[in-house]
Amino acid sequence: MNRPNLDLERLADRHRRMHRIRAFEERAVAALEEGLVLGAIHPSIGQEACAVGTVGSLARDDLLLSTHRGHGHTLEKGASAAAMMRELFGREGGNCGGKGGSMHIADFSVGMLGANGVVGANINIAAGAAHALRLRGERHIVCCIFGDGAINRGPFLEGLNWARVFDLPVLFVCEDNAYAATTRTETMTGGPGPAARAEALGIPAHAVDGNDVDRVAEAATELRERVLAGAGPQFLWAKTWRLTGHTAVDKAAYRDAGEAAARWKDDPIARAAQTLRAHGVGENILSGHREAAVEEMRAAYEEAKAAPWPETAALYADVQDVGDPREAAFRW
Amino acid sequence: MNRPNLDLERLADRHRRMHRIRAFEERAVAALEEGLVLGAIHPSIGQEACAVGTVGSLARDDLLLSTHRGHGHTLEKGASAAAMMRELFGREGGNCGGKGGSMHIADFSVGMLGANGVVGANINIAAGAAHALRLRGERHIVCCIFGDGAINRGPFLEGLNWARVFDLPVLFVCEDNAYAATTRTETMTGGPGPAARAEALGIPAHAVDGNDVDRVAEAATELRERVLAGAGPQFLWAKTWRLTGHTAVDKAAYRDAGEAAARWKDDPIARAAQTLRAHGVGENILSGHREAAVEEMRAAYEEAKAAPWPETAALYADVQDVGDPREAAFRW
Amino acid sequence: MVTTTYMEAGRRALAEEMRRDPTVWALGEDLGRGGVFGQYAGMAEEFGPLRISDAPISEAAILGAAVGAALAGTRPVVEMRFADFALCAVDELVNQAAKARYMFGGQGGVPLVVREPMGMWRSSAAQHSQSLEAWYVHIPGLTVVAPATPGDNLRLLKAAIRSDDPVVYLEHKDLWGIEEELGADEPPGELGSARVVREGSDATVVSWSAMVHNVCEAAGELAEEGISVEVVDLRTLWPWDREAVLASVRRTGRLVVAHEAVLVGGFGAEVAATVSEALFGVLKAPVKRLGAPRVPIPYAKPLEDMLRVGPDAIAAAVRAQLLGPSPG
Amino acid sequence: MVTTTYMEAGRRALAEEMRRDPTVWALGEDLGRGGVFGQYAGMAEEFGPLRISDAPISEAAILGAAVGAALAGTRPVVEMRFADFALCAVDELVNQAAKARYMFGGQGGVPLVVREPMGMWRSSAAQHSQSLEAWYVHIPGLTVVAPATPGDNLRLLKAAIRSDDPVVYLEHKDLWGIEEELGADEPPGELGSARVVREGSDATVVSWSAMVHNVCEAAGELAEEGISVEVVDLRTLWPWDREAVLASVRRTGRLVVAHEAVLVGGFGAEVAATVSEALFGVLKAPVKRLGAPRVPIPYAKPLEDMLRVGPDAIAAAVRAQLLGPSPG
Ligand SMILES: Cc1ncc(C[n+]2csc(CCOP(=O)(O)OP(=O)(O)O)c2C)c(N)n1
Ligand SMILES: Cc1ncc(C[n+]2csc(CCOP(=O)(O)OP(=O)(O)O)c2C)c(N)n1
Ligand SMILES: [Mg+2]
Ligand SMILES: [Mg+2]
Repeated sequence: MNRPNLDLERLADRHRRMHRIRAFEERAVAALEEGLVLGAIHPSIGQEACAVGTVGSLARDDLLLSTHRGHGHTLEKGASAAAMMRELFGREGGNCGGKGGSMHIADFSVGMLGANGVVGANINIAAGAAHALRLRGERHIVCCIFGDGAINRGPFLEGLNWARVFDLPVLFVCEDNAYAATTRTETMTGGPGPAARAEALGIPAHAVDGNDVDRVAEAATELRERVLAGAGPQFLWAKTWRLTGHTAVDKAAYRDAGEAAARWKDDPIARAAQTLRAHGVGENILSGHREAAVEEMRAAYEEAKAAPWPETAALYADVQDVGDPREAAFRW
Repeated sequence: MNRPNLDLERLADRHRRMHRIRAFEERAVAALEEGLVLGAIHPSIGQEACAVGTVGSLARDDLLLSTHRGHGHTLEKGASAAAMMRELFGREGGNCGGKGGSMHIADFSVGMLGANGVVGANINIAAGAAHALRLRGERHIVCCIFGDGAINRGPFLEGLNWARVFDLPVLFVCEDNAYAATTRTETMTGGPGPAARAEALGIPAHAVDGNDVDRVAEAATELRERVLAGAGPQFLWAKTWRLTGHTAVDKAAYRDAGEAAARWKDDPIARAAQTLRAHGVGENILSGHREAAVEEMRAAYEEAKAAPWPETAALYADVQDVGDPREAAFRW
Repeated sequence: MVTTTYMEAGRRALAEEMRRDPTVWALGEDLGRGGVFGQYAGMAEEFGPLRISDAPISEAAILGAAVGAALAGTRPVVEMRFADFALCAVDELVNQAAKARYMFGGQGGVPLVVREPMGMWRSSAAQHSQSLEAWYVHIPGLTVVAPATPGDNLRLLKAAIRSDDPVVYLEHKDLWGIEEELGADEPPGELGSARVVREGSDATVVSWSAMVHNVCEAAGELAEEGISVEVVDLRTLWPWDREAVLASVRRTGRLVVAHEAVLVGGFGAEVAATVSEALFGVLKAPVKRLGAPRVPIPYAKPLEDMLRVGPDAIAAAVRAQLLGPSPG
Repeated sequence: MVTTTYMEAGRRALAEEMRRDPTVWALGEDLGRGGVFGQYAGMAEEFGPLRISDAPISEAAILGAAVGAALAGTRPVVEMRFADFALCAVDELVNQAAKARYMFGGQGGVPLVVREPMGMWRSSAAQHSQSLEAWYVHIPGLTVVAPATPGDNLRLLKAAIRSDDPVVYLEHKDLWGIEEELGADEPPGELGSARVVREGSDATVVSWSAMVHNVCEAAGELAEEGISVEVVDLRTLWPWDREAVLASVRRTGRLVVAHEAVLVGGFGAEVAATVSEALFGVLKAPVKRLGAPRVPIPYAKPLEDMLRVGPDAIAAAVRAQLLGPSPG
């Protein structure tokens, strides 16, 4: 493949970061099987190039809105893996104090304003966050990532239209893994798909191979620049594939085993490794990335396992400033 | 203008029907000023060619879903003007027994399944009605009319996608009168507009001069045929202009008086009359249409005025089969 | 008799109704692969993809299309996946489905069932755990059902499907696995009739859905202490069986209402207000409501558990009732 | 002092807050031309189109964007036009706005106000007349305000805008024109504090929003008969001023709760259940609730009027209270 802009060091770093995501999720899946992760988790195994390519191209002050499948995005935005693991375990010191879990993971300190348990709900929220940036005169962007299934929800139309009409600094990213839960998304999608819908709403759309981390990063970087330059909202359609089930307990028996096997050959981490290898990067460096990631996540796991449960008082904290949440329940 | 298919008799009939709509609404506006029409009404004055062109091209067994601005559609579908006027007066013998009013007018006996007080809500309902036709193996179509403002609501995306994915027999009609209440719709609409959005959802779209009743009818007839022939949902974008205010009490002071005056020259009824006149149809016939319509609506008005209020029992009728609606309210 | 789970009972009800009536069909995301909990397993195979229909992630269209399909002569059964996602289709349910029959003066009806798996379940957190039955009871035009047992799930889902009006049908996710022996021929149940699960004379406890099982556990505990509790399972929240509740409380003189939902503004308030008014002077103690504190549902299990109204809380409330009123 | 309408009071509250705090802005359909009722008249001229922002007909985006804008450091005031249209944005309000602060463990807040003009008004029929305050009270994270007077609309809208949490702010359409003399400097009111509109000793009547005026009329009528009614306007439904209500009922021994909303599952049930429990043995008569029957709101004026809880019904309920309890 012709790689005019190949920057080995940068790709190696991206390879390393993809491994962190992979290792985090593999750890989390194992912990779920042990009963340590409490609720459902949605691994993004096979989609790490999208996370590293898009979120990795943001500035720290840019804002991010993600989905139920948001571990990779959150890690890339700069959240601590240890805090995230504690959150998945429902422990004190989790990013959300153990009150959110995987589907509501967030780290406002690094501009990550939340995963979301409702498909597509992050789109309007992202448009509004960008609206706030504009009102406050801040020169950052909002990045909003959603899946291919989300393009069939009303907020896709309303939120993209909103961003266009008010000319807001949003980079929309459709991380298209071909599935929405057990459904092959194309069977439930009319017309040519995400890019055409964005364009019809007046938002320039760009398709990219979502398993090629460098390409994703190039596209995201370029689009982010355009947004910052005042070109209005932009749309990136990153085509990837969900290598595992919808949730960690889904064996994905509804799909062809042959196809899954073939898709594993397109694993974005393996692809990056292959390029690096072809350009002389040593096997020890590549496996070092994997090992460091595994070790980091093992430590996060041990730490999370040892963390205490949230204090009882946390139940009633941060509901709202006025009114007693225990009201009536225990009062008279 | 080149009129290859000009059928004078047919156009004359359409001219007559447009006058019926105009006269109905002028009567209703006057009755509102008298306090006889109870709630808000949204006149379609200036848009009669859309109603006659689209709804007039349907078969009686086709189904229709309309909007808050649905008097013309309802009349054209075959509802009785007298019953409609009674409905607007909230009287017994109104199509909905006086319980719906203008925004919920419906006549199921002629396949008119309802106006709707919620912008865009009729789109999913129409898709579902078409779904039922398919499940029941009936060879009719559903016609769904909505305004240009409705294309910014989520149901536009969800309902059109639904119709496309399930290949349903729906003719979607966007009756684009350039305004959504006091807002010039284009200022709040991203991208090229209704047709582009429909196409992006996989539905073929066709634009038509919505003030030319013959053109609208031709397009609607042709698209209805395609739908019946199994081509799946079709989309008609009829461009017209709202000659009066959003509601009967809105003076539309927010828009340029000059533009309104200019638009009156494009009044679809006057346009039809001009064509007819140019082809030798006598002034007496033209004014006869107007006079007959005025007389019909005057009679409807008198009848409605004389009609009794609904019986008290109507308050509790048709809520649901189980449970007492008076429950608790008056019980103990 | 066949050992039947709550989940299987729902599947069976739908299948039997679909065999009986060709206008019944189901629609929702992932139904072709059995639905997200497996409640539709094997059904696409039997009935085909037209009648067990997949859907895009378009809750508003799922429910809105069902309204249209109901108005146009079919009986759609809508799967909402989680009760929480029904919040993406409230206009369709409340402004359209519930009101169409009335607003159109009885010209058309909306015979649809909205299945909404509800309640707390395995640390699903704030957006996948809610119990909002009180909302639906407040909306004219809606029937509201919340079965506690496999038998009721079978019989009441049938009744819901045969109803000519929109029914919000709340299955509790925590009950999927519970079992009951059911006959081969189970006729539809009656909407609006409560079930006395256990007779008793000292106090009445009213509940519905999963909470019924906690109440039964508490009643068992209390029986050992010599306290006799009458357990009433409402099953249907609109219409609710006021007569059955009043008859019971007239005998026992005491009432506790327990539900999983937030206590403030919960349906327990309606029951308590009604009974307090109707049996003023008959009640030996103030009606006691039990429900969740007014907080979103947290993820961490120990916090989630604190929200639960368990058998102990119920038993304690009954004991407190027997001590008589606290000073006002 | 300036004679100020309820509508003008809302306009003034928003304008004063916008002058004080540059992060406050308003968004909604047609705001640039003053809003559908004229509540925003002249504001785009003063504050410009960025801060008095038009919106497409996209209720989900209006509310969803406000959530994002609130999380990102501004204070949006959302105009929903009719409370009924807020049903197009329930996920955004209930699953997002109300829960964000909690789910994210307090990392961010959602300081937004949702203005929802509510209630019956000029034969607007089933989709433009609803009163759904009971729904919002049931949702953890939401504050709920329903002012009855121009002064309260001015002071409480200010308080709502300054609140760091999402506030559902219900203005009653039938009140737009009522007037009150207001000072040039009116500080924000207190969320959660009721107002004793009129003191009395024989019975307490609790209400909120437009119903307060009917209650006052009834109290006037009853006064002529020698019956002394204490009128309590809750103003805020969450938190609601339980202490004020209990204190009043402790003195009068009798309570009627009146609201425009459907009686079944209305907020009156919460008040009645709470007071019946807390003041068991103190009450001289059962708490009486007044509300609409459980029907969609019809168009025809005589039918619509039948739904209304008027001064006569309120007066009758109070008189019945003084006769003592009916047999259970
Ligand atoms: C409104 C809503 N409907 C349904 C669901 C259940 N659900 C969770 S994830 C998912 C699939 C989403 O597909 P996609 O958007 O492609 O994201 P992916 O899971 O593939 O990352 C569904 C249907 C939900 N969370 N929210
Ligand atoms: C969901 C919803 N939002 C807002 C309104 C208020 N409203 C009634 S008609 C209207 C304008 C609709 O514009 P358009 O769709 O172009 O139809 P038109 O009135 O021009 O016929 C608005 C905003 C409504 N009825 N429903
Ligand atoms: Mg996907
Ligand atoms: Mg328009």
